[in-house]
Amino acid sequence: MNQWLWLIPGTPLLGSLVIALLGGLLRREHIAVLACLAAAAAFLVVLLAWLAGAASQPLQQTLYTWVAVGDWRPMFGFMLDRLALVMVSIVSGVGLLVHLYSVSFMAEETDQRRYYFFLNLFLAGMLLLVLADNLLLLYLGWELVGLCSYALIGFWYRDPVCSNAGRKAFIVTRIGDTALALGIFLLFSQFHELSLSALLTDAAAQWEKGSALATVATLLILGGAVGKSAQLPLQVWLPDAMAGPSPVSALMHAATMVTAGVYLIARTHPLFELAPQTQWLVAAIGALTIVYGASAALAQIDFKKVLAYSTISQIGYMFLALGCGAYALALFHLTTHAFFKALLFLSAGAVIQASRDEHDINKLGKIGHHPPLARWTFLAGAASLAGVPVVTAGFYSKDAILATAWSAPAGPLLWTFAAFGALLTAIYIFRVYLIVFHGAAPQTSTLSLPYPMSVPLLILALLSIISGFIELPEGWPGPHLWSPWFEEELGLATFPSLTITYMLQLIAALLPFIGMGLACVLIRRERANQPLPLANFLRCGWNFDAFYQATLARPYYALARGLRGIVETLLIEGALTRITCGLLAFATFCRKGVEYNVLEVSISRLVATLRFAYTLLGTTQNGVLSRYALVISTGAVFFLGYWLW
Amino acid sequence: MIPLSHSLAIAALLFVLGLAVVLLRRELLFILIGLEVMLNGVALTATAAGQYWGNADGQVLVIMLMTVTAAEVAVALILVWLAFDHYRAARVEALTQLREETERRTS
Amino acid sequence: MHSADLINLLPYLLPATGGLVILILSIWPKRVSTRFLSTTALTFLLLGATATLLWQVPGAVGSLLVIDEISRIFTLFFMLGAAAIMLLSFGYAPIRNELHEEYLSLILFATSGMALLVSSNNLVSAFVGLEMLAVPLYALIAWQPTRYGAIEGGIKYAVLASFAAAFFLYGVALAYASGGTLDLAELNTIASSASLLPVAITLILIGIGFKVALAPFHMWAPDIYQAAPSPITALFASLSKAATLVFLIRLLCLQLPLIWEALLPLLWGIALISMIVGNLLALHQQNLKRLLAYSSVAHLGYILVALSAGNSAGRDAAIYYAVTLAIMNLGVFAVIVAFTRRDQDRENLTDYRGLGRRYPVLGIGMGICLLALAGLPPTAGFMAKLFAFGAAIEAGNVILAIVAVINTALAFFYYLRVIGVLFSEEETAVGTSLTAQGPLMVIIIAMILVIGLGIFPQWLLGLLEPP
Amino acid sequence: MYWLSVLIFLPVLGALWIGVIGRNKTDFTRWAALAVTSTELLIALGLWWNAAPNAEGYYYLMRVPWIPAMGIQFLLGMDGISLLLVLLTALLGPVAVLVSWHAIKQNWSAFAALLLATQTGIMGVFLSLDLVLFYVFWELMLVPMYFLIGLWGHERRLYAAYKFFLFTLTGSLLMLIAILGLYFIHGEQTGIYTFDYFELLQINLPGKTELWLMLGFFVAFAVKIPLFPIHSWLPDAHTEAPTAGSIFLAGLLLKTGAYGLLRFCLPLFPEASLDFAPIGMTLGVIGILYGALLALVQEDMKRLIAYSSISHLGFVVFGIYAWNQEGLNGAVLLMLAHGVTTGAMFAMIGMLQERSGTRLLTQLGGLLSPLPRLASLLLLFTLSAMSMPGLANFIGEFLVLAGVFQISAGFAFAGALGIITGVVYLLWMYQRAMLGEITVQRLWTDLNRRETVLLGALALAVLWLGLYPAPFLDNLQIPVTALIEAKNAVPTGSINALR
Repeated sequence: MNQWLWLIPGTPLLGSLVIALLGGLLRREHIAVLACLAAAAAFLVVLLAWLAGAASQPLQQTLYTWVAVGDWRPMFGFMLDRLALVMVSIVSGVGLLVHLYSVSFMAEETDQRRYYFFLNLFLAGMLLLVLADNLLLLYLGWELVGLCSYALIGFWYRDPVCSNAGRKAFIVTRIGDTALALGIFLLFSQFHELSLSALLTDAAAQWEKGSALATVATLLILGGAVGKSAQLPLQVWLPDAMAGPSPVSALMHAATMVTAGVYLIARTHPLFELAPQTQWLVAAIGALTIVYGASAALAQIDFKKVLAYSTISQIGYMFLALGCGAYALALFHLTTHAFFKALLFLSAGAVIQASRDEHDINKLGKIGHHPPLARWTFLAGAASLAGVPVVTAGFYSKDAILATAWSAPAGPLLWTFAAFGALLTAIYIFRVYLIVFHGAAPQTSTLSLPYPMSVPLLILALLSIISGFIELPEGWPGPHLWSPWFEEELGLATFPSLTITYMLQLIAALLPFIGMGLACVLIRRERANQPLPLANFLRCGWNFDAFYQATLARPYYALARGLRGIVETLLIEGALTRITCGLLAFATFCRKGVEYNVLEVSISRLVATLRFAYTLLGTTQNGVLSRYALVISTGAVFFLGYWLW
Repeated sequence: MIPLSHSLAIAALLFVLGLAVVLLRRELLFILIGLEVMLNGVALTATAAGQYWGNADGQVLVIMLMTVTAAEVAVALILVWLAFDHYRAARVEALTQLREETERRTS
Repeated sequence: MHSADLINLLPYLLPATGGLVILILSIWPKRVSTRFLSTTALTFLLLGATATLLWQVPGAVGSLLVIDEISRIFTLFFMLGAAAIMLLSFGYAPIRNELHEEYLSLILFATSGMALLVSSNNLVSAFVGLEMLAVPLYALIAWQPTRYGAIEGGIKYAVLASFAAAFFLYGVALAYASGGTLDLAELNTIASSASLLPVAITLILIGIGFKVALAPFHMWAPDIYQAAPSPITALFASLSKAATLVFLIRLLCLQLPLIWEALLPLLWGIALISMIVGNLLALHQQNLKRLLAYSSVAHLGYILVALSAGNSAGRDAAIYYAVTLAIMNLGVFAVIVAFTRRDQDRENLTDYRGLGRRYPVLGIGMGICLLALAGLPPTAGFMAKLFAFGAAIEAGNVILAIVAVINTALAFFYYLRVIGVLFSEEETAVGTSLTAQGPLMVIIIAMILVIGLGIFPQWLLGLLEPP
Repeated sequence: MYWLSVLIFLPVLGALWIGVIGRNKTDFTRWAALAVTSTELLIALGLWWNAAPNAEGYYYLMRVPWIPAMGIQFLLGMDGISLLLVLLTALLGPVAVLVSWHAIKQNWSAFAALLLATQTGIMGVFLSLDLVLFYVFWELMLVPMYFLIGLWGHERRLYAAYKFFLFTLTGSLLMLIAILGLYFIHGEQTGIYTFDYFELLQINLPGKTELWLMLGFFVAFAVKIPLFPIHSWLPDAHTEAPTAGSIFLAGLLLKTGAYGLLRFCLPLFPEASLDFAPIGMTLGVIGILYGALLALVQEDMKRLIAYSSISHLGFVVFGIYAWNQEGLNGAVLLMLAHGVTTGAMFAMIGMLQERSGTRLLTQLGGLLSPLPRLASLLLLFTLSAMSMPGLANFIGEFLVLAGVFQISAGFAFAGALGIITGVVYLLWMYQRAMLGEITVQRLWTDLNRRETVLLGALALAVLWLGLYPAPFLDNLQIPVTALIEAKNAVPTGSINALR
């Protein structure tokens, strides 16, 4: 199996190459089929890898020497350990489903060649990222997925909103990427080595716990992860990225690409363990982002933006787990999240497409004829997202994170944030569900989805429900497959004492129901057509009724608004705009000031001086013979004077 | 016996006198005369030095000088005559067709 | 006088005899065709050139003339150069119908004077050579007096050249007064004791400086370049300058090294002024011939950069530079002659617009010669500058070398301007159709020499190498 | 090895051939020029194939006396660095011919002759190891380039051509002085007067003199690279030059400056260069940021790429003065990558201009749908220029920054900022040109076969350099090690004289 490893990223890459080079010769439908085949082939190879025993013994393959500088020769090589295996499975699996879904979803688009090219390329890049055995190759995949994200967000490039969103996504993540690159430089300058296994061993051997270098290096890596995973403070690009097609949002901006940051930190966790401060920072960022994302999602009226903020918030849980040292649990939540969030996006996409690209949830609610399958699958995803106890996968993964957060430094605080986030999650997702599917119009539609769309939805819905059963919560009887399997690579999470754990689990189990209830109340007030007290919220489209205002407390509302208004708009957007404007102004100043005024002028000064000298000398040459003779004599006098003197 | 330095001084004076004529007068004919005076200063130097050193080189120099100058002046006079013929002028100010015209060329 | 002396004298005698023969032919009762006259003149020149090959080197004619490799090469060069000037004259429309016998004989006399000058070992013979060169030129400048500025140019040159000759002669007389001899070799033996000798040589330097147009004695040059018929300007710019320069080199470097050393600061100063003044004045010049006059001033400055180094490298560089400068100028003026209108030269640069596109061979030839003047490798002009600046640096004159380099960069500006005009898109009216073969031949030969000497400078350097 | 001289003289002979018999035979000239440049490329590839280094790392050497009196030789040598740059030069030859195919409307024979003559000059610069010979070629390449800009350029071509010529010339004349100074000092020390590079490497200079001589060389190279205050010729020259001229300028001429630093500045004057390294790196970082900043506010695409070249060459200088394995390897690799990428970008802008008649970003837009092939290839090269991993520029910039990081993290951070700004202006350019609504309605024709083949070849080169640069880097092993040895040989006490 070792020598076939390259096929995993290789097949989608081949697919994209074929589409790029020969796509002109193929019909539209065939391009889609070709892309699906490429994705399916990658998934098949992954399955074969499972069968070949990758789960017990890491696979490795080195293709060739990539760079040769002195004695440093990084290889183009792959490593498939358990961490990578899980990631590869999710990426190729969800990727395949999204490809399938796209066949129908994008059937009407004219420019399928570009779409599938980038989709396949994305798959290749993401698989490369997780398979890379050195940081350089990882960085290649890292940038490649960023590029595909850019290209696909801006898929409808004629709309400036789309291309701007793509550019914004690329630039913001590039800021994080540069931090990551600097981190790589730092590691390289310290160890002269970028191979992951060697690097991590060396670091553990040479750096003491808490050393400054480790802190700096991990901070820089964290910068990259934060950018890619849309965490505070670099989350601004993700809501805008919803301008892309829904399958793209499902695949990249929910299931796979945005979790690359989580993967990166999990992959380099030995470094983070050397830097406890950074690790705590990871947890803190995660906790803050949970509340931020959930509260912002509360106020959205755009269907997909709710899901985008939800993604931000959910990845916050993963960061929280990472920060608490529960890498396996982060990965667990990553897995379940990949399923239910992809499901949510895909069903939302189906709903939106059925309603002629209507994104406003209120209008969607009024339209009322959504495909029933989409409704039920959305409900499954929503339940999983909200963490409805026992029956959904989201409950198991989120609950474990909540429990482990308690035992971290400042654990109760982190836990409070996370639990509060869970409550908000339940509120916003059920609010959306109720508004869209239990809107004014009765649900009468019998619109059925084509197979390429319905099959992925059903598979994902199934996974969203059952995938949690492989790891039951701490202290419960039943299978505990996940954490022990990862123990060798990622270590075990710590939990508080059993009593507290049970308590926490109880609270976590209650939260979705409270949230659901609150959502119902929220919706009822809305149906009763309670007027909104603040007109500007209305203008903003924040459709909250009086009940919400009264009971769920103004502070939260203010906080949500504040988070959106102050943090995002003012601080980050504002700062970005300021910086951009400032840079532009400075650049213009350089062009006008330095380029023209200083450099050009100094040249023209020089020219003018020369011209002046020419004129001066020229006027002496007035054509009068005596003048010439005089000059000659003067010269002679000076020459002879040299001897006298 | 007059010392060499005296005759050299006289000759230098003659040379400078001729020089002054060339520089100060504006009539072409006077300028030519001034040139002749300068050359006479040279001739005097050569003669005096020839007498001082007691060899014939000085005289040779003077003879050559006179011959060549005669030819030179002859040609120069023809040119002056031509100038007078064409321009009705024998002053240097009239002969300024050829000059640097800086003020016109500003581009 | 031995027969060997006679052979040695042949190169001087032949052109002069040629001049006399042509003058006699002119009083021949029957009208002699110009073709016959010019063939005669060319024959005498070629014979003179051949005669130089018969020289036994080193040799001497009495104590007046010294015959060595330098004089051989330059005499040969002058003979061929004069032939080239004649070829140019036949292709030069404004005076083509005025090519009387006197014109040819004057050129022959001037050639004889140049030959005399480069071999002089005696101040008297140098003076004679100088005047034999100068006096025919007075007449040649004013040839066909109805041309614009012809008479004025003639008068200016006659008066100023006589003026400068007076300084030269005064220097000669003073040198005689201080040393009692006019023989350069003998003067060298008393150089250390004769206090007046440096002053005398300075006066001679002024005279020579005028002839080669060193600043501040350069002011005649643009006017005369403009006034003279272009072939005669070519004679000025290339042959006459080279001859005088070689005499200067012989005087200072070969015969009176002690005086040379004493004069170095002066040479340094002249070099500096010449480069700067020449380039500045050429910078915005619109008249091509005046531009070339000023650029020649600058070039003489570069040559003095080499001479002011005061070492053998400087001397060789100056000789090499003198030859190449002459060839390059000859090439440029050949093109000017070829492009001339029926009745007058093209004066302004604007008159040359687009001609290089229409006549590519002439255009490229001129371009190469101009770039060589600017000092671009791999032309002879570059090698000359390399040797010259190298000599300066070897002598430690780094500042002078840097000034020279900056001036070179400055000079590129105006040379490129000319080339740009030549190849610009809009064209001026062409005027005459160019049929003259003479200038074309000259420019092609000049082009080959400029590039050949640039790539293989040892052709020339090897010849100058003392055995 | 006489093949080296074939490499140099083949283009110029081709130029003569075309110039003499090609008048008014446009079709013949095109194919002849293509044949000559392709042969050149084949020869260069053959030399690469057969390369076997000697002890000093030189694959081929050729030594013929030229002017023995002055100790000037016709000394050519090819080591790894030269080999890579020669390959680049040979590669861009056919590219330049092909992009000019229909773009040059008049006087094709003269154009082709000048193009080939430029190639000769550049080849000579990369191969000569005698300082006078080097100088000869260094100047020689300017003249045909001057004419290329001055005769076939755009509106302000004469101004641009003058500026180009005079800037570079002034710098190089100062280098001439330095060369002569080196020559005489070496002659006085050893009694052997020679311009032989290998001999001059043995020279031992007093501190101040070394610094001044080094500066003489540095100024010449800095103008060519170009570094910050003396860069102002470059945008003008690039903007006004015809496409092929821009390709040669950006792809090759700028590289000669960096090559000069590597070949002459560092090994000949190790001590002074080491003292100078902080200043060199500062100039590099100023170039990176300044170029990137100004590229952001350009409307003219060519000008934008010109400023981006300043930025990229800043990285090269950065790497050179970091002076360690990664920095030097990265600098050379980045030179190659930049040559290919920027050459391709200029070619594409030329094609765009042929189609739309403008290079102004304000007048372009939405060309992705009518010109999908052009747009996607432009995206590829744009991505390469913004150092997307897997494409050409990435490894070079990565190595440079990794090298710089070992010297100073602050410099590396500033350089990394340059990468971010690079993304900003390149994406902004791409978006304005290719995305959005079409502003001009006309009959658009996508790339034809000639253009596709040409750009496809460059795209392959970009991918090769990005995905498998090891074969190129292998060539640098010996020369870079030699450079580092030269640095290590500097006595430790002498550093900090300048700081």
